[in-house]
Amino acid sequence: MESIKGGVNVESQFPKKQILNEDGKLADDSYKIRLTEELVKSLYTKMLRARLFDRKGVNLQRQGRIGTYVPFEGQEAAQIGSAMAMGEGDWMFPTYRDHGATLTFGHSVKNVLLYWKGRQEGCIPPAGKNIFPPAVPIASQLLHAAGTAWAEKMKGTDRASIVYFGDGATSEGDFHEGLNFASVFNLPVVFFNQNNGFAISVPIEKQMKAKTIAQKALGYDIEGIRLDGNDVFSVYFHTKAAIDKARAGGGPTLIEAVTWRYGAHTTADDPSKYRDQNESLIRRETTDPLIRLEKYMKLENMWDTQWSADLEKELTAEIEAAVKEMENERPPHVNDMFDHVFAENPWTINDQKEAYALMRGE
Amino acid sequence: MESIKGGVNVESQFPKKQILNEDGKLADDSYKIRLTEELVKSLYTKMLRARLFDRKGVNLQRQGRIGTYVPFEGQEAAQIGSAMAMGEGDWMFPTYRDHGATLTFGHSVKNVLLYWKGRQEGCIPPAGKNIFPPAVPIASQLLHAAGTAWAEKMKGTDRASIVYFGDGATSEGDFHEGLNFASVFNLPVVFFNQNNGFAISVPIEKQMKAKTIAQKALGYDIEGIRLDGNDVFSVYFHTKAAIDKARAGGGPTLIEAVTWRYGAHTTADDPSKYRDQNESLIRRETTDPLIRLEKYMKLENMWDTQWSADLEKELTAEIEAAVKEMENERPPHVNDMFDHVFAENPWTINDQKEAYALMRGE
Amino acid sequence: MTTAVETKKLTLVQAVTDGLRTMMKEHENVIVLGEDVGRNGGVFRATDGLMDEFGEKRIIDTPLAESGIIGTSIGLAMNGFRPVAEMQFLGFIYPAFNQIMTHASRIRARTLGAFTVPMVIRAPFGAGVRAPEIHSDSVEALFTHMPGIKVVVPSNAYDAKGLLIASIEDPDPVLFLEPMRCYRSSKMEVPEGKYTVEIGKGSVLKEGEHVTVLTYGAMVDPVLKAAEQAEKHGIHVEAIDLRTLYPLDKDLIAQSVQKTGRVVIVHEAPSTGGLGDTLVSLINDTSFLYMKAPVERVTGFDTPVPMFALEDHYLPDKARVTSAIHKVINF
Amino acid sequence: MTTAVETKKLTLVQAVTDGLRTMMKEHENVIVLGEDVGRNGGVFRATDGLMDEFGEKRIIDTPLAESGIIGTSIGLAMNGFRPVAEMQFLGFIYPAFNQIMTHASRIRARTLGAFTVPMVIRAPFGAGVRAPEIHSDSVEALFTHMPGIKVVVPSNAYDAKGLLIASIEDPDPVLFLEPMRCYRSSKMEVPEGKYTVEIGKGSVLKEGEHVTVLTYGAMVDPVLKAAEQAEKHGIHVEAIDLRTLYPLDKDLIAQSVQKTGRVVIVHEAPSTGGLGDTLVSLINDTSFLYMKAPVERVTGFDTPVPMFALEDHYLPDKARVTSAIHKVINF
Ligand SMILES: Cc1ncc(C[n+]2csc(CCOP(=O)(O)OP(=O)(O)O)c2C)c(N)n1
Ligand SMILES: Cc1ncc(C[n+]2csc(CCOP(=O)(O)OP(=O)(O)O)c2C)c(N)n1
Ligand SMILES: [Mg+2]
Ligand SMILES: [Mg+2]
Repeated sequence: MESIKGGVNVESQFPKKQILNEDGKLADDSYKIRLTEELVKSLYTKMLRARLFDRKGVNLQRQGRIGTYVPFEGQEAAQIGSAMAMGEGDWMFPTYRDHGATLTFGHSVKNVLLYWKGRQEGCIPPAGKNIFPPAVPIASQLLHAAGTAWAEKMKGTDRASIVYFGDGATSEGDFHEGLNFASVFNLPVVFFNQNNGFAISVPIEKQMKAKTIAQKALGYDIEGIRLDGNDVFSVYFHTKAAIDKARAGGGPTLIEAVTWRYGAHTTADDPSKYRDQNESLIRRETTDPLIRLEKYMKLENMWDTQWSADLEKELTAEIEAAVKEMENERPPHVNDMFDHVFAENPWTINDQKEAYALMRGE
Repeated sequence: MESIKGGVNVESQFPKKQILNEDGKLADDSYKIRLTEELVKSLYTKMLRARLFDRKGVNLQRQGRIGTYVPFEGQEAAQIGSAMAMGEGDWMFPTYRDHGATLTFGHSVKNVLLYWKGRQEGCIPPAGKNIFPPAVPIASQLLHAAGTAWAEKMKGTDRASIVYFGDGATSEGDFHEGLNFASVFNLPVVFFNQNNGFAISVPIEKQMKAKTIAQKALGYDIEGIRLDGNDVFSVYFHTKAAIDKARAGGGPTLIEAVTWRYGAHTTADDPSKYRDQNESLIRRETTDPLIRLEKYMKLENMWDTQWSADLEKELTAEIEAAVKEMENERPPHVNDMFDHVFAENPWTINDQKEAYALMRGE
Repeated sequence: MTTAVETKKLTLVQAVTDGLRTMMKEHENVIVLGEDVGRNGGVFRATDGLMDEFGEKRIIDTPLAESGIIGTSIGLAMNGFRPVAEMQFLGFIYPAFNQIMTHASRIRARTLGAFTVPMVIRAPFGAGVRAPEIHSDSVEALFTHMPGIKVVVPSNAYDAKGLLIASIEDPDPVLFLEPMRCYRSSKMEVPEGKYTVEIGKGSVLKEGEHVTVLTYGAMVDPVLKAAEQAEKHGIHVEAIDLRTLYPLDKDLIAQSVQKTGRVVIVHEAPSTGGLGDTLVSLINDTSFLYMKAPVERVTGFDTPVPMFALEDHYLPDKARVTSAIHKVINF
Repeated sequence: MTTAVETKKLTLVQAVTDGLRTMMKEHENVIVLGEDVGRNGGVFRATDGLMDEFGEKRIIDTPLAESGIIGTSIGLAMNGFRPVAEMQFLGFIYPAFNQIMTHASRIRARTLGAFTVPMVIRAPFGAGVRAPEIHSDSVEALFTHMPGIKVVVPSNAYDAKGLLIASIEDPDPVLFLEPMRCYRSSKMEVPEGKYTVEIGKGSVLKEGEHVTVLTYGAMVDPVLKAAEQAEKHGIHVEAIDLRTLYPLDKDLIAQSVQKTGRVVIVHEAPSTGGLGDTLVSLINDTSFLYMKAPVERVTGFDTPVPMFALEDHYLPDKARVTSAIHKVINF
């Protein structure tokens, strides 16, 4: 009864779309022609880069070289596939867990690291990159994405927004308002949900009774798509289609990418309190997005052990260099705190700034 | 394209259910046996009472005897049909427009009038009646209804909540959170939407792109029902079914009662700014819920001109008596403002109260 | 040399409309959005006629969702527009609180200026018009405590237009509060076209050397009445309309307070935590040695605004202000 | 006669758990709800073990929706339960602002007592633990300005348990703020079983006659350090932990202030509109003639709490408090 309302089985309308299956074989041959070696290698490269970055992040936290870090291992296909589908000038609104996406879209490795070092610079994207800082209040960013998309629409460009959010985020009022505004004003925005099964400790069954997130699109008369979020091809092509539709004036899309985080919610979290981490280990064997793509590449003769080894070396070097940059960054100045609240400091802030300088003997 | 997503025409799953058609004939004969003369007359009586009350409210406002008033003429079937479906001990959460419902459920005419006279007493239901004061912040009351229903569930009673809200209210985050909490915790609550086509001046087409409100239930995997809100039989029997289901542990239902307000949003509103009020006049001929029921009663030989005239007289007298009571109510005491913020006044409020009394020479 | 400036007689709410029209004509990127602001022209007619003049793309009726209005406005503001978002009443701004508190007000600081949010939030506010519950809240102090947003409150038509234009031109978010009670209480000559009243500057409504009365918005009226009354008792009140609540006009306030040594503060928001507390604190910081009497605050009470049968009791009036003036004078 | 009371050594967060457990054992209608409060025991372990002890029906993991949590808690409270709702961090209370402001705090007043909302909202708060953005907000003043809700802030384990129990027993809504920095900073002997610390009463942490320092929560620590330091210079500080922010302990504050004539107020929330302003105002009202120097406020700045690389600058510390003590002494 739960799943059949008004005589219709809702979730059956939202099958988990796959292009690349667990064995590394194409579930849908029609995409074959678009799967150029260049594209495939590029997807793999970005995923590997994200994974190496992520592992580095966890290590840096363990070593006390940055603060709490939020790992995303397991979600690389979802993040990289979707980010690769975006174009220059588009807008990206990530959460705290979406560095895979932002790095792929052109964020600087150094700045992303600085974010986790508690540095405000971590909120600043490279010039020309419309990447918003990670949204901390859950689901609030959906509205910003709708807003920037609305602006592009009014300017008459063909730019779009993508916004990331988790399964837990769908419970917030802002999720609903974001989808409704985008629907009513037919805005060029892709709502990209990473359903990783948990909001910290809360499993999705406690978050909602609906069996899919995609079906929530029905309430807004917008398109909803559910897909295998560990299948980078499925993510890439479906996001691209949604973005293309948005650019063409076809309005918003809700994409549910079903995935899993292998690690903890954050480095401050102990997942053994609420789930069996062995399950993650086992899942990994069949679902790891990098392994799956590697299988495909091997089957398609796109894999080259030397290439892979070189790639890992190169990416590691890039990340290490960024870590150095992060650690060599000039220390923050206290005035960074005072001088950017407004375009010009009001007397309140100026008085406080001066008094504080005085007290410190400056 | 708008209405067919994923190959499914969503709104066709939510036909506007009718039992009594515009001509006063049964659209669905299976209800015939339950339509006792007693029930039919009682529905008519409560609707007429509500209409007379409402017209009185508008007049009192015009005469300056109460403040701004919110009329509901046209929505009597929706309000009375649903309120009649509720049982002793159930909870009711109305908006500012739902006096038809609250009066039917046992609110005092005098107190409802006091509400519009700016009296706090208007927020107090008769002893034993679980009627919450009108919710002013749109959609906020959905959560209260879920909360009281949750409490009944935890206590193990079979009591339920009903909550009223408009088409505009569906855009607020609290609408979404209310439905989701009720769904997740399987709460005995009926979400009763009166879709009267407008949120003040904003037509529903600007409020949402979805063609029905009922379909929003799909996002929460709960039952959604769309019905002719001017058909009091449809409202009564479907609400009753939803309430019975709730009592039996079947969880929440979203009911969309499609209706129309014939008058202004409030007595401070000028509908001619945003819609053609002639349309309301024309609509009325075919949709007025009282006329429709009268037709049925005539066809079924339940109508008696004398009965009808006596009824109107009796109800008018009841309302006039309540108006007198309202106008004879002792004037409010300023201490009503001070003495109920907390169970016991903190010194702040006591100091303020004393200083104010002193200033007034008391 | 004098420049002839055309003026017209406008109510405060008409001056708001005029300010919006002026800026919309001048800047394509100024847009207005909110509930019922379009065809209906707003529940107070503040946007009356603008949809006809500027079209549905720039005067936008939104769904009924305040977080949605502010959240999308933030996106619009970050991407080249100057949204003027209307909250139908200040008492309905609460669903948008998260968007204002964690985003609108912080984006510049968070990104060290890389992203900015030049937007205006307009909201009618205050009691005294027999409005239903919640419609009468005065919660300006929630926002003066919020880093990163300015708070402006005109009390008359001239200031309303000039401050609104200044707010729209401001590079940062501004909460623009419109006292409902003043919407149509009087008319005033308002210049045609563009002019600004500087944000952060109060105005001396009446000079006097015995006692300073600090107020804003709808309370200007009872304050001026009380000042007139005091005059009859030989008490010369200096009445100041603060006009901007954040940042306060510290110098103007300090000068006046140091001149008089006696202060009454009048606002209708609840007492504890209201702007009065902040003003007492500012006086403590700037003028301690000048004070001849404790500051008196005449404010709303620590209660919700009651329904309208009692709201006149809730609201500070001439009698309460007068009583406070005498109290500080006789200390 | 002495009664032997069993005690155990607990951190503040353990005392919170102990308080919850005590009340849940005693009253069937006390329930706990929030994000991750169940199996996970809360992100700070404040509800650790309670689900095992009391079951899923009384320790409830909710969907991720603060308005939903508070809104349903209101319904639960009106209908016989005593919900203790957890906001994961105070910085995430904003989505629930509307429910608290227009309902939880007003239902008694609106209905002249016909409906009441006996509920507790618990929230960790404050900076200094290197938490991510928004997690460190101190916005107690938003709630002390809100009619109809009490605000309580323990600074140690004993008070935490006693105040929490008093809050749960209170017939009205109480915002119970838990300073994260104090969660595990020390252990203290805490009595077993039920006891209360009265809401509305501050406590004198250290007596002294030269200067009164008013503070609460995590700022107690730097204040006591500064007091110790001042002692070396022969300055005797009277340090007061306010414990309840609404209603303030007026008499205790006035007595101390009138004794010393010199006051420093310390809180980490932004300066303008912070509790400091309200305290200055209270001192103005009660103790004008006793004051020998302007009150000094040592507070967070009028800026958002910066990310953690700079948060130590944002937070008042021993040096800033000491400097303020000297300033009021040397005035
Ligand atoms: C408004 C708000 N409430 C609570 C939190 C605390 N919090 C941080 S992450 C999180 C869970 C989010 O789950 P989900 O949306 O599934 O994203 P995921 O972390 O799994 O990527 C919570 C509750 C927050 N950041 N914002
Ligand atoms: C949070 C909030 N925002 C705005 C308002 C102002 N307002 C009062 S009624 C209304 C329209 C409501 O429309 P709908 O939900 O369709 O109910 P109806 O009035 O048609 O019965 C608005 C915007 C409000 N009361 N609360
Ligand atoms: Mg998740
Ligand atoms: Mg409506």
